[in-house]
Amino acid sequence: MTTTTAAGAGPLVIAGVALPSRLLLGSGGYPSLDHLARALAASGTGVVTVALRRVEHAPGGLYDVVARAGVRVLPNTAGCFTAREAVETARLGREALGTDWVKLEVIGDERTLLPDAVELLRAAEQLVGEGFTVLPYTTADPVLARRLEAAGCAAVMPLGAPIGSGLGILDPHAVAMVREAVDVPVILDAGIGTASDAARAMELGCDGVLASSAVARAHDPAAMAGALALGVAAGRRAHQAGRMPARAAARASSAMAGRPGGSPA
Amino acid sequence: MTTTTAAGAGPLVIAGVALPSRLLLGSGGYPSLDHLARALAASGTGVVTVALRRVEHAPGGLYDVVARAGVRVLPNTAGCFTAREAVETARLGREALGTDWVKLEVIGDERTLLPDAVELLRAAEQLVGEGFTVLPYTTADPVLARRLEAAGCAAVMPLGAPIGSGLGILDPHAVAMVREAVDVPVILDAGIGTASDAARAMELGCDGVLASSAVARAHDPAAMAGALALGVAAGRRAHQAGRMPARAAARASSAMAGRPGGSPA
Amino acid sequence: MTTTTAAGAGPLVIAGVALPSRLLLGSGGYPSLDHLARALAASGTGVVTVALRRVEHAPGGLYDVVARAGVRVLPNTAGCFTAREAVETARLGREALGTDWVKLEVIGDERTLLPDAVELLRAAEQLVGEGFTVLPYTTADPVLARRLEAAGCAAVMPLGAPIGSGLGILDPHAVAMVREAVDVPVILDAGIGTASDAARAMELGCDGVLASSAVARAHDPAAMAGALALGVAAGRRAHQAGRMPARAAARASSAMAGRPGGSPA
Amino acid sequence: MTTTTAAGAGPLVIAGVALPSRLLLGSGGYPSLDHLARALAASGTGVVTVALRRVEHAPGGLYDVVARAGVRVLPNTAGCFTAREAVETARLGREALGTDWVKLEVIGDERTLLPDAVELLRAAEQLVGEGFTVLPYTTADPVLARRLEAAGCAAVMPLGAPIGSGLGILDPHAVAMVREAVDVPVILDAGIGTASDAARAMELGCDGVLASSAVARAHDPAAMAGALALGVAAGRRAHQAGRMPARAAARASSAMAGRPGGSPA
Amino acid sequence: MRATVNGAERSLPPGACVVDVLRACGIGEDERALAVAVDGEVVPRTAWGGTRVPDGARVEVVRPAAGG
Amino acid sequence: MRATVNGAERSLPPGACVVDVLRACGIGEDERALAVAVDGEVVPRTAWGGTRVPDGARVEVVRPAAGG
Amino acid sequence: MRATVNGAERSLPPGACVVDVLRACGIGEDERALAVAVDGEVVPRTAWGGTRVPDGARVEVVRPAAGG
Amino acid sequence: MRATVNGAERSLPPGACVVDVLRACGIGEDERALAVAVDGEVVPRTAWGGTRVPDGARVEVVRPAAGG
Repeated sequence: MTTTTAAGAGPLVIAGVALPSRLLLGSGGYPSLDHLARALAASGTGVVTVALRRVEHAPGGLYDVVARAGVRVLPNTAGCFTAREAVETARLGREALGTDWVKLEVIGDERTLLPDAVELLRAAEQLVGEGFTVLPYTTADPVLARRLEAAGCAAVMPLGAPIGSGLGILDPHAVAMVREAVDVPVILDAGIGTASDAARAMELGCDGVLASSAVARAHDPAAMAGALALGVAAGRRAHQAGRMPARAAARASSAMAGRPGGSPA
Repeated sequence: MTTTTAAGAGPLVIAGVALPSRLLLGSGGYPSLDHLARALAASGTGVVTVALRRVEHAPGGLYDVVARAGVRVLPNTAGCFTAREAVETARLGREALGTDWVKLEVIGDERTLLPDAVELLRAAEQLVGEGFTVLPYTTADPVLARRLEAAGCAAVMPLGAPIGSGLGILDPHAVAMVREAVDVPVILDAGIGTASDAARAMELGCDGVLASSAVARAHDPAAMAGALALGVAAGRRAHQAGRMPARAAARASSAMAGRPGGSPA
Repeated sequence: MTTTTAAGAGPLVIAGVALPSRLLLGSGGYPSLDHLARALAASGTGVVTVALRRVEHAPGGLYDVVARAGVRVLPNTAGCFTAREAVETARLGREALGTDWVKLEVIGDERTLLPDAVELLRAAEQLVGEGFTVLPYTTADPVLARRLEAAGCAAVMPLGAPIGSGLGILDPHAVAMVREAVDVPVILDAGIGTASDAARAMELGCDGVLASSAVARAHDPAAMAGALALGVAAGRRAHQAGRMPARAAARASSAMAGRPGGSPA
Repeated sequence: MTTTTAAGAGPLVIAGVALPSRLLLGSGGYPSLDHLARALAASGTGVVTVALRRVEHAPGGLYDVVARAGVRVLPNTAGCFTAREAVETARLGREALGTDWVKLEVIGDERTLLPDAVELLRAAEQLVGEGFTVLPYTTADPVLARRLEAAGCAAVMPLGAPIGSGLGILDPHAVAMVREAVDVPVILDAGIGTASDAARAMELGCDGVLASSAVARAHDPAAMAGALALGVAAGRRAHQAGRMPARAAARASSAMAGRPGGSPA
Repeated sequence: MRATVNGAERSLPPGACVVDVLRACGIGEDERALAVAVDGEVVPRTAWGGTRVPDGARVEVVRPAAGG
Repeated sequence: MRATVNGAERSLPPGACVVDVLRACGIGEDERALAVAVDGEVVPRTAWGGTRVPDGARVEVVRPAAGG
Repeated sequence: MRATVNGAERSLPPGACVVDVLRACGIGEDERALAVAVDGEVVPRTAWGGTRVPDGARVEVVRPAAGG
Repeated sequence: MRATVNGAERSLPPGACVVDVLRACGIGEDERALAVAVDGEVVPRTAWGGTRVPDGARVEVVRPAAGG
């Protein structure tokens, strides 16, 4: 396989930190911690998200698995409905894990798990003010993305489809608009179901992809982790290569002129 | 008919020949032969298609480029409208290139460049009878694919979208039905525009992908060749990994239970 | 509501017969004959398809319902796998129903129920030669459509999606190419699931729509029959009205200039 | 909050006012006022939106056309970027047109014309407090829609695609989630390009559709207005009829049993 | 004499015509929208009375059924 | 005295009311569907005759325009 | 004295510090990746030994869990 | 004598073989990846020297060209 070293071929950098891969993984939903460990290894990822839960609900081994994998832990605020809850959870994550990075989730309801724009922005402003490196999970809304960037977020993480749905990128146009709206890295979060979804996200100009259920709930999570890593690389390189323009009409790739049996040239 | 060895793991085998890659390339439409040479190298492909044209219309250097690349040459019958024309062109290709493999194209009109089912099947029967290894470019029609297989074709090459359109796979359902209909390898041909299209083809169960304009007309053909190779690998591995089921409703990947500040367990 | 009387606003004419509606219905799959009768009335259709079956399998009341509805009966050759079977069934239909119209179906397998191009064309040629008015159910393949037209078919009936799937029009591009390929009427057959599908078919330039399962298996068949009739009318009129061009970028429908509070003009 | 009377049967009711049609029109972008007048008549609509502009930018005849059409005028706040601007514009609209209804638009930037969630909500709260009947143009975000409803909005108007794009409904899943999230009427606004888009919006459960560029920029605006009215009616009826379930596999609508020439029953 | 009527074997009186087959099946010859084929050839209604069914013939008697 | 009317500066007679501004702009006060705001506050039509425009005021005079 | 620890009421000895709460819950204070908040304020690990838990306090003891 | 070579008429010496046609076209007979058909039948390279081109024949001389 070839090595590209051209401009734009560098690593994903968030808040000044260069990451070893443009694929980020979640840690939830795996059949076992062993599956998680193997998926982390197969993916080559440098970042894994975790939730914060009361100790009775958080079996001890997860941290060891993640620590052994040598990846950066990214605590999330999953399950928070208000800015206040999210801020408190972020602070707990910082204390527990010794990182000021936080994947900020503030959801509007338990059914759709979609972000609440108002509370999200409020929480982002608060956490940036407290020195956090904030990566907000957001709707694929360029205007909100620009507000989050203006609030000091280190990246934005628009959703492709509802969390855990595996529906892919329901509105590619919106994701492309988010990409155009901000200068910080754009990480596609939620919705990825398979490798072509990850490739598509990168082709839309995203700087990275976070996958969770797509890996954890695949028949073979480690194999899917590898597949997504390839998909991210494929989409990234295709984006850089500059795709051919699509056109409605056919266009021959073999010339018609000079066919044997045809008329003279 | 081919025999697949280990459960989906091995290389693509056509007519008993194991190929080094599941990506096949065309040779048409490149800005220069040098671009072609670099794309072949970057792709890792083992097969490149060529047309047969009268010498006045066929500048000499192409064969040298392809020969130096060390890849198998697959002559096509592009531009043929009848079984008779296609058979004559196939014979010329066999003589010129010393191979009995042929990518069989019999098109119905110059505007859509879509296959003519009736003439295609007729040509396939004739060429199989003459000892050719026939890889027919066909509509994504499972019934026609089964007829082509029954006629002795070594693979079938359903189209994803019109030649040179770059529209991707317009009817994934049809391609999946073709895959279920036959035992011979299925190579997605025509329509691929970018890496995610190639990944998608493989996720639908295709055994390989032939790309032509997607590479030749990319801004950076060699980079796109590499991107497609990654996309094919990504889709292949994802297919084998067994993707998560898609679902309309969201499903949390972090448990709701045990959130700090919540009610007791 | 307005009345259009402009060119192109006339009725659907097949083989010289003007039909009262561009919506055609099937008769299969209804909860009861009474549901069928009410759906026929609600649809305003002028054509209903029937199969031919051995008397033990064909409860007597169907013909009465159809005859009372005052619509033209269009016998089909559903379930035939070969040209020979289809021709025999067509002849039985002509004798039983006193019409030389036939909806010609020759399928390739029982699983996909997709047409077999080769046998279909053979049967069409034979039946045209025997004086039938042939309406073939075909893949959305412009080359095959042109062959069927050349064989003397009175219309072509490309499929939108597999029979009974309700998936809509999986490859609109292919249907549009069929429309451009022939001069005879194009009736979208199979795949229609709801009213917007019917409208879309007409917007692609189709001259009519045949719906079967969409009506019969709706919760309220008569209401859905009415909905499809409206959808066909809507799509037809939209096609004639000439839709706005789609564009990727937004474009204000209220002028920005002259806003209160803005700068001077 | 509105009360829907009989199960889905009656007219669209907003803030207690029953409207004669579920199609609402814009007044911008027409080739002439005469085209607008004819489109209003052809559509059967009961509501037309207008902008408020300085008199030098607002040729006098528009109001007369709208008044003669006998439709309710719905002033918008198009072009406003902040809650303050939108509130001032809404007040001017109330004074000029003697209505406390307002289509509330607060956009985030001039390029995408997408709503700014934060300012939109702020403006909605303010205007509801001042006694306005507020119909906010919003992203297809169920969480924001629920907040707008909680703020007292009389309806929500999610966008299908960017204003003036004619791209249809880019994320039908999101629109369906909006419909499930609120009790007030949902009017699909922006993105409609043709009749099938309007039908689709209604099939997703929307209570109405607002079309502007789709009519104004059609080749024949009046014909397209009629087409959209039919499309809205078609989609509405299909939604009420309860569509057949879609399924991947084919399913015969003519029984296989009892075919002539087959085996005994 | 025997014939296969709609896939099932039946014994018929020697010299039976199409109309006899119908009666043997309990089908009135006046019933509308019927069609009959003997050995793959359609026998028009007007010929039902006069067309002998050969021994061993394959007879199909059909009518319209629900279909798409 | 001066005011900014629809973004453009104008000189007005001292003590000018809203209705004077309209006249100065060539707009009949009976024209339908007009609205006026002075310094961001809407002045109802009934008050046009009696509302003085302060020196340096920002006046907006609007009416319906084509919009979506 | 009482406190609500992870949502459940517990009785604690008077003057209990955070570290005592952990012990009462059977959690070793050396365990990695723990965090504690008392009445919504995080108590850093270094202060576990010296921070009294007020009567009626709400204490949260969390650690990383599987999440997306 | 005359032949149509790649669609263009040419005059050839009487008794010309395939190899003579190639030379007349300025094509070296050693060039790789060539194929020749005379009146629709491929003439193998080994027979180029010994195969006469009939008067009025249609000759095709092809090689690989860029194609998809």
